[in-house]
Amino acid sequence: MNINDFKSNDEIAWCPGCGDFGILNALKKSLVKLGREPKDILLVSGIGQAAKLPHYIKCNCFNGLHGRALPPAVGAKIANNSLTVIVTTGDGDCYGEGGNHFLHNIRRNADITVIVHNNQIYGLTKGQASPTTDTGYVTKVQTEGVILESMHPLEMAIALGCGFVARGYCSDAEHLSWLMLEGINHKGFSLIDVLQPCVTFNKKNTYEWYSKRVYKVNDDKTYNPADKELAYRKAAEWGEKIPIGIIYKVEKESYAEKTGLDKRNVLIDEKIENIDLSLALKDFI
Amino acid sequence: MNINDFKSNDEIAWCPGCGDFGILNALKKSLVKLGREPKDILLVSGIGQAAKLPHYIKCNCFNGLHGRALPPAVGAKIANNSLTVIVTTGDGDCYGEGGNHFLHNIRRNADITVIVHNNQIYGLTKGQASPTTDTGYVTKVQTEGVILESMHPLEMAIALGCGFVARGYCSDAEHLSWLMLEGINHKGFSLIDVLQPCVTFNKKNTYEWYSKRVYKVNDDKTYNPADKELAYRKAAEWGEKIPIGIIYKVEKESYAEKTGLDKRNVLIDEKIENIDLSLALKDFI
Amino acid sequence: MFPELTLKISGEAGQGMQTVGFNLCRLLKRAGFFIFANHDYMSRVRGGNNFFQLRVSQKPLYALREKSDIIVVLDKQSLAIHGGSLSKEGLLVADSKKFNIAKEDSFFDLPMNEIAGSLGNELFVNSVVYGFISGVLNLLDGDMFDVIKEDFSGKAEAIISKNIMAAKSGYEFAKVNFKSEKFFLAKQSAGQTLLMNGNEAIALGAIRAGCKFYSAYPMTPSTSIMNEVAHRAKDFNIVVEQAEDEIAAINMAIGASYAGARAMTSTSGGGFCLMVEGVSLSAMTETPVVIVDAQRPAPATGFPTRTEQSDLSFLLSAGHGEFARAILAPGTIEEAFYLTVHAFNLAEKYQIPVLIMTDQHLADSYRNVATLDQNSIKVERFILSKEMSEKVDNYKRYELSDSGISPRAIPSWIKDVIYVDSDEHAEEGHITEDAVMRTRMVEKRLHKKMQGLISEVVEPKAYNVEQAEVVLIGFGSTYGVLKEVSDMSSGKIGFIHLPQVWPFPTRKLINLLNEKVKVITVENNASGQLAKLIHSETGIKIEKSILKFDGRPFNVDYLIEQLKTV
Amino acid sequence: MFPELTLKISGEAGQGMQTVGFNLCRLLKRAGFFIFANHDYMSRVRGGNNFFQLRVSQKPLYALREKSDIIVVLDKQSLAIHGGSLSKEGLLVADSKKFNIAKEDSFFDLPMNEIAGSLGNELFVNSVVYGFISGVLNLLDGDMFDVIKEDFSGKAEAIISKNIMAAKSGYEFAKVNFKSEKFFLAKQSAGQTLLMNGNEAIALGAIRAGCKFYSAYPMTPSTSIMNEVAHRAKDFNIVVEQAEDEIAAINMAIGASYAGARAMTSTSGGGFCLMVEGVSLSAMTETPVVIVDAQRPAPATGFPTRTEQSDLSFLLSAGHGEFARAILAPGTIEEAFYLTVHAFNLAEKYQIPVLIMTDQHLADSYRNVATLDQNSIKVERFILSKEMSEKVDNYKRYELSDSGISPRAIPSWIKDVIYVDSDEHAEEGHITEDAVMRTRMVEKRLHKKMQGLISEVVEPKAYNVEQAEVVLIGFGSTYGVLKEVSDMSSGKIGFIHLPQVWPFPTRKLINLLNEKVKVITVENNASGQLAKLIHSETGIKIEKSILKFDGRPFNVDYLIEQLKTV
Ligand SMILES: Cc1ncc(C[n+]2csc(CCOP(=O)(O)OP(=O)(O)O)c2C)c(N)n1
Ligand SMILES: Cc1ncc(C[n+]2csc(CCOP(=O)(O)OP(=O)(O)O)c2C)c(N)n1
Ligand code: SF4
Ligand code: SF4
Ligand SMILES: [Mg+2]
Ligand SMILES: [Mg+2]
Repeated sequence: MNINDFKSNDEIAWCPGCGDFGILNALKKSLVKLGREPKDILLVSGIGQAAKLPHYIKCNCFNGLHGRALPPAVGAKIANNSLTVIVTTGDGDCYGEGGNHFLHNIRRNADITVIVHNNQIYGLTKGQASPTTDTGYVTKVQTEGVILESMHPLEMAIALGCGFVARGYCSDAEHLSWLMLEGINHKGFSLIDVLQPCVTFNKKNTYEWYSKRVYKVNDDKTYNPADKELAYRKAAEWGEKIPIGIIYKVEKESYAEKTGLDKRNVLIDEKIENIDLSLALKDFI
Repeated sequence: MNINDFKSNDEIAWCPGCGDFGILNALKKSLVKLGREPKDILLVSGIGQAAKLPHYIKCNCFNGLHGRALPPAVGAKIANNSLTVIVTTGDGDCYGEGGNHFLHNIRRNADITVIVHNNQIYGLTKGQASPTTDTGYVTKVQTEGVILESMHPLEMAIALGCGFVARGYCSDAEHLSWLMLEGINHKGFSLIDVLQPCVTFNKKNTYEWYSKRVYKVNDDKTYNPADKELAYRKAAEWGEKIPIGIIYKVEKESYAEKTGLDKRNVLIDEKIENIDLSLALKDFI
Repeated sequence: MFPELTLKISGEAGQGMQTVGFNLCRLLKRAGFFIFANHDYMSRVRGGNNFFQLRVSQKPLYALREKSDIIVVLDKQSLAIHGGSLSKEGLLVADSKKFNIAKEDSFFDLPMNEIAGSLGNELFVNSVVYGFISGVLNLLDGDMFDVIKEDFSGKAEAIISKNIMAAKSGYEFAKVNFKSEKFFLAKQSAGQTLLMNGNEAIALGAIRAGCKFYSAYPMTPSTSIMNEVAHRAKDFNIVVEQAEDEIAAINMAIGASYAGARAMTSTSGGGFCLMVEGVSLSAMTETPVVIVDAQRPAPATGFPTRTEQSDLSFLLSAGHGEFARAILAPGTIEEAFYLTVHAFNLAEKYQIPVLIMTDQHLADSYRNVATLDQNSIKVERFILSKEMSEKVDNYKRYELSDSGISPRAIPSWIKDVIYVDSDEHAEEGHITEDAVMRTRMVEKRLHKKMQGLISEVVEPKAYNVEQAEVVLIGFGSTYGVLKEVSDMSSGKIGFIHLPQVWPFPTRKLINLLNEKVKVITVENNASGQLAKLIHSETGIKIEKSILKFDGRPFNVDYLIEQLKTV
Repeated sequence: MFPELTLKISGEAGQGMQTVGFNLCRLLKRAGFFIFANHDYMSRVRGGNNFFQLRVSQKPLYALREKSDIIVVLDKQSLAIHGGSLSKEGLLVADSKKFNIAKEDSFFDLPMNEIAGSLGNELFVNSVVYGFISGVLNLLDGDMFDVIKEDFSGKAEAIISKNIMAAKSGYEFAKVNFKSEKFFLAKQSAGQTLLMNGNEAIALGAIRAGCKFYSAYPMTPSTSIMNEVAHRAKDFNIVVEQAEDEIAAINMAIGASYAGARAMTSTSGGGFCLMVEGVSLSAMTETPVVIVDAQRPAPATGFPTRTEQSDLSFLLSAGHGEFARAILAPGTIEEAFYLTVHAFNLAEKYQIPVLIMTDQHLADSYRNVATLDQNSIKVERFILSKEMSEKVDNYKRYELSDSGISPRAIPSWIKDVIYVDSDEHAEEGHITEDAVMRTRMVEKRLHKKMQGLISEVVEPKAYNVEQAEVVLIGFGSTYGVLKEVSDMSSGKIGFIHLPQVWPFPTRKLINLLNEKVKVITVENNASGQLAKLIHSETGIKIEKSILKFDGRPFNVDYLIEQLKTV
């Protein structure tokens, strides 16, 4: 596989300079390294700028409803356990409208990788607060500045028992593509929250703002991502310093393992034309 | 106020022995202590056994849709900031169908108290797994036993920045009614997750099961509920020992304080018959 | 000897009326009778008043009656609630001592609690009642005890034998104290039949149709479909996943379907509300999905455990925007089975959402059916098979075509990738903003697919319409009462049942109703939704509708009574 | 001198066409002209092709035209896309150097980027274009600069003065290089008018009606209603809360309404799908709520930024079960305002959900309107006032009454408590399972309330229907084209606009259409939903519908063209 194998013909509709480009490139890189063919990979998204990504890469693409990226991703993964399923979603898509699916799919632990383009804003709908918008930020709806406490997706994911909790930064493609590959290779629900400047609507959390703050947590070799308490502490860091990298990682049985899907015939390979109910009907006699 | 002031005429439809009775009694006790009149108190619920509670007490009652207890509670509180608003909901109602509202209303931090009757099962619909059902528990739908990781509402609430995170046990009415009163008096979103045996459908988490395990965390006077790391650790305890009490408590500005609602005319008291738009219309000239 | 009998067992929720009733159903079925049974229950787990109704006959049955010939009350308030519904010659059975009720001539005193207590536990009361009724009906034979054994299979030996003793005691009490033979049932042979309710039939239909992924959120009265599929999931390599909410349920199903699995979800009206955006997604992405709406009285939470047919208008246009859909409305257990298979075929063929509209009455009512003929139905696939997939090149998911249907490939089977999109898209599946392409795509999803769907609509079933003075029309679960009332009318009343309400069988219905003067819709709703639909689709104005919206199903006698006023 | 002009500014998203266009609108309005303007944009923030269309005239305008008299292109592809839509004598303006396009006779070369660059920044290009057009139209006066100053108010002095210089340069370039006077506009005086779009009018209506709680989730094209209310929230003591999803939005609004505040939410079709269960809750609990569905092309995500009227059938029966609702469909800015106030009155009077159905075209199009008369509308309250509350005793929220309306008390104002319930309930608001009570409650919520609603339905607006040869019918935003086409027809074409589609104005419409031969619905959808509704409610079969479902609004010329084929 090389990068051209993942080239899509669709015209990119993002603003020049948007952080989404960095995410797109990193993802392509990681897919090259993954080595699977485009036809065996499925990208699923909801609606938003982030959610347009699957069109810009040559892989299978299910671009569903706003907030509903995770359910079809998990449905597809269950139907065909041999697919590599990756979700590209936004902070609004995943943590806002889609919050309930985020919550429960972490518990479900299907083997999917969820990349959240976290630009701390609703980009596509022109700049309302998202769940991760910093407190105080003024928008046309939040005219006095955001008053809700901004959400802490990483802490939440840890609290929910997510086995792979990471944060990336779109401008560090090398690091991000490494994270993505780690996430894809992790068995179970992998969350990668990616810091992504929205150059048009987020005038606070800019490239400069992030670049000044991010540091790689895994550079510190003593950092043990399996230590939950440590992970909680790291995940809560947000201010002068913002950690990126694998914040928390533990092995857990995936949905496929728990249901035995990994050992059974892939569901879509079952022949269904002549299923025989005779035995079942006996129960009704 | 005395307990009879809160007596409702409605016939109770719970199973004899249900843990919900304990919660009902504890709530009445705490309301007596609170000292407000029934007319100034609003109980809001969704649908489920838990959600029937508001009918069994004399207070205002908004018994809404399954999973949707929190939004109308917050809407009502905003409309009339002088109401004491209490939500009585189930583990399915609040953490399952209603998960997204749970998540974002913690962030919103309106001054409401949320009592979750956590029987670790869907009672009213006859015994399917709820988000908090213990792994392995067999039901008619989860025929091989629950495989999803059970949800940790207290850790989640802490992760989301909830200012009052508590767990009660329906059989300890004294302790529970104390918790409720503390919750009501806490400014902001107060979560009280209540262990509640469902004698009909939860054959595992019985009175005996809980009674053996619960201990009062606040009995240990060195326990500091403002310490987040400690709180995380306590919240995660679930097994031989289960802590009840105030697990986490910090003061935060409530929604009313942040919006200035507490200082403005109560919304429903505004006269609306003759609102003058003249000034606003000038902007369009 | 009665040509038929209706039996009612009433008590508080949790007293086990359903167990007694269901055991009697199985006993009667094995004895060769036809039965129709229904459990009337409240939205609570204990207390209140629930009752099991069981009608038994030598001929096939399709509906309930108003009055009961035998009523057994397990608590005191049941006497007040149900006493009035006893038929003229009927038998009312109660335990006067337990409930401290003065023995009256009008009821037969069965000290069921005392008998059960003497066996060590009042819980055996159910088996006492079961035995007693068996005695009154004269049903003693090996089956009587087999049924109990099966019911308690897996339980401790002691429990089983105690229950058998209880049944025996009940039986003997009847033989000794109730001397009349008037309820004796003659041995019959209906042949081997299946005892089943509507939800079980739907579940079996789904399994037969090759449903491999089933996601749903519990909601009465749909939940037992999920239970039944879950119960058999392992045997048929199906995954049943309880979703976190109905939105997830339908979106998971759509995802699984996109990946190539036949997928289904089920719910009731309130949950269906939450699926509506997903219905629209299925249509836009052209991903098949089968959805069951097991209706219950609404709006909002309504009557969770009761019946209604008030979602018809809603389903006809649920979802924003315009697209083709099919709506099936089975009227019997058999239809529930066959139409569910058909639903999967249609959904896959047209790549659309197909709705199965049922209701609590059909969902929960038991009947014995001759059999479900597995061979008369065909499971047809409308995807590019794995073999065909190898030859596919330059695949475009939404290729324009005359039929509106684009060949559907399965991800990973073809070498190309497959883009699907909820935005308006061009043929290859990418977002477009083009006006011309938009118009074509709307025509594809709406007009063209509708044409195909219309050409294979399941036609109305008409009985005795030509000669009849009055023609009744219904859809879904009213089939039973319509049929029985028509059968009893000596040719005066005919009826038409619509197993499919969308696309509407316009031509056929116009032909059928041609020049008929008295046409009456019979509907479990308050606004005559079917009458409205007939009017809007055929231009025929229905002058009269018999509507019932108290949460209870029609019964034969009620309908006859209503017809008298016409 | 042209009696009217259409102007188009086209470029990529983010190039500021809307700013130029909107500034020109304001300038023209102040100069006393009537305008109609519309921004056609893609669902992206940068790139693609967006354009601003502005029609100006000495008479009030209500719709768009097909061709433009002046087209300014800000990028290269706009030339290819829009060149063809230039009117015969039209002027096409482009920057040949910047885009390296050979100068052709057919277009006028404006080195806008060079001029802007010479002022230090190509960003000033917008002001150059603004100035240039002002020159071509001969609009120089103090207002020309005032408009810029206001637009940039709050920005640095330097930026303002540079932009003014840019405008001046553009203006002068026109004066020097474009000698023709053919686009000169004569001074006019339309009097003082308000420049407003449909969403702003709805927001103002809501504020005027006393809306105190507004919760919504952003969704194009509804979001700007929320923006406008939020912008003024402080002044009017309103709380605007962005909900976590649409389900929360409607349920919060219902909660606020229960507590006594007038409450509203807004969304587009996809979000409305998620509100449907809440609509049913509002009906069941009898809690007023006002909901705006700003329609866009569907299904699913569809065309987020375009227009359609395809949710009509959906809204008519959205929600499980049966209940009364009202659906309003404003056709103009003025109607959007007045009907929004009316919606709040109706919702509160009948304690029901009231839907305002608008669409992207009405939502985003600007017109100048004479004024919004605050005094011609009455805000009426239908609750027990605080004073009346003192006397209330033994309060029953759902007291049965002839009108179906029970007096509505506000929690904490009366001394009793108030129970409301989404389950079926008896008069005092507690859950019931009673069949008789159920029937009464359905009649209350459905039949009785409908009777009242029918008695005060907003009647169809009919223009020139008696004499006309052809009568056009529409609802919502088609008002504009219907009116203009009718006005231009010298009496041959009449039209009927329906500001309220439910309850349907059956009697009035039957009277109006009585014996009319040629009746045509004009609809922005693919299935003729209005024609269907008319048929089902009046029995009148509409033979012809002119349908447009490419995501674009009708314009005057297109409709005339379509009518020729009839
Ligand atoms: C049901 C529904 N509600 C709302 C919308 C409108 N909408 C589209 S994208 C979006 C927010 C996107 O924010 P985010 O997920 O953060 O993505 P971004 O554009 O910032 O990358 C919203 C509210 C929709 N399409 N569907
Ligand atoms: C939209 C919708 N989905 C599903 C249901 C069915 N339903 C009613 S209560 C309930 C679960 C209740 O569980 P929980 O909240 O734990 O309450 P409990 O009965 O255990 O106290 C469900 C699934 C419903 N009423 N509405
Ligand atoms: S609006 Fe923001 S997130 Fe969207 S494409 Fe532009 S820069 Fe990126
Ligand atoms: S089913 Fe369980 S939760 Fe419900 S009332 Fe009975 S014991 Fe309580
Ligand atoms: Mg975002
Ligand atoms: Mg529960």
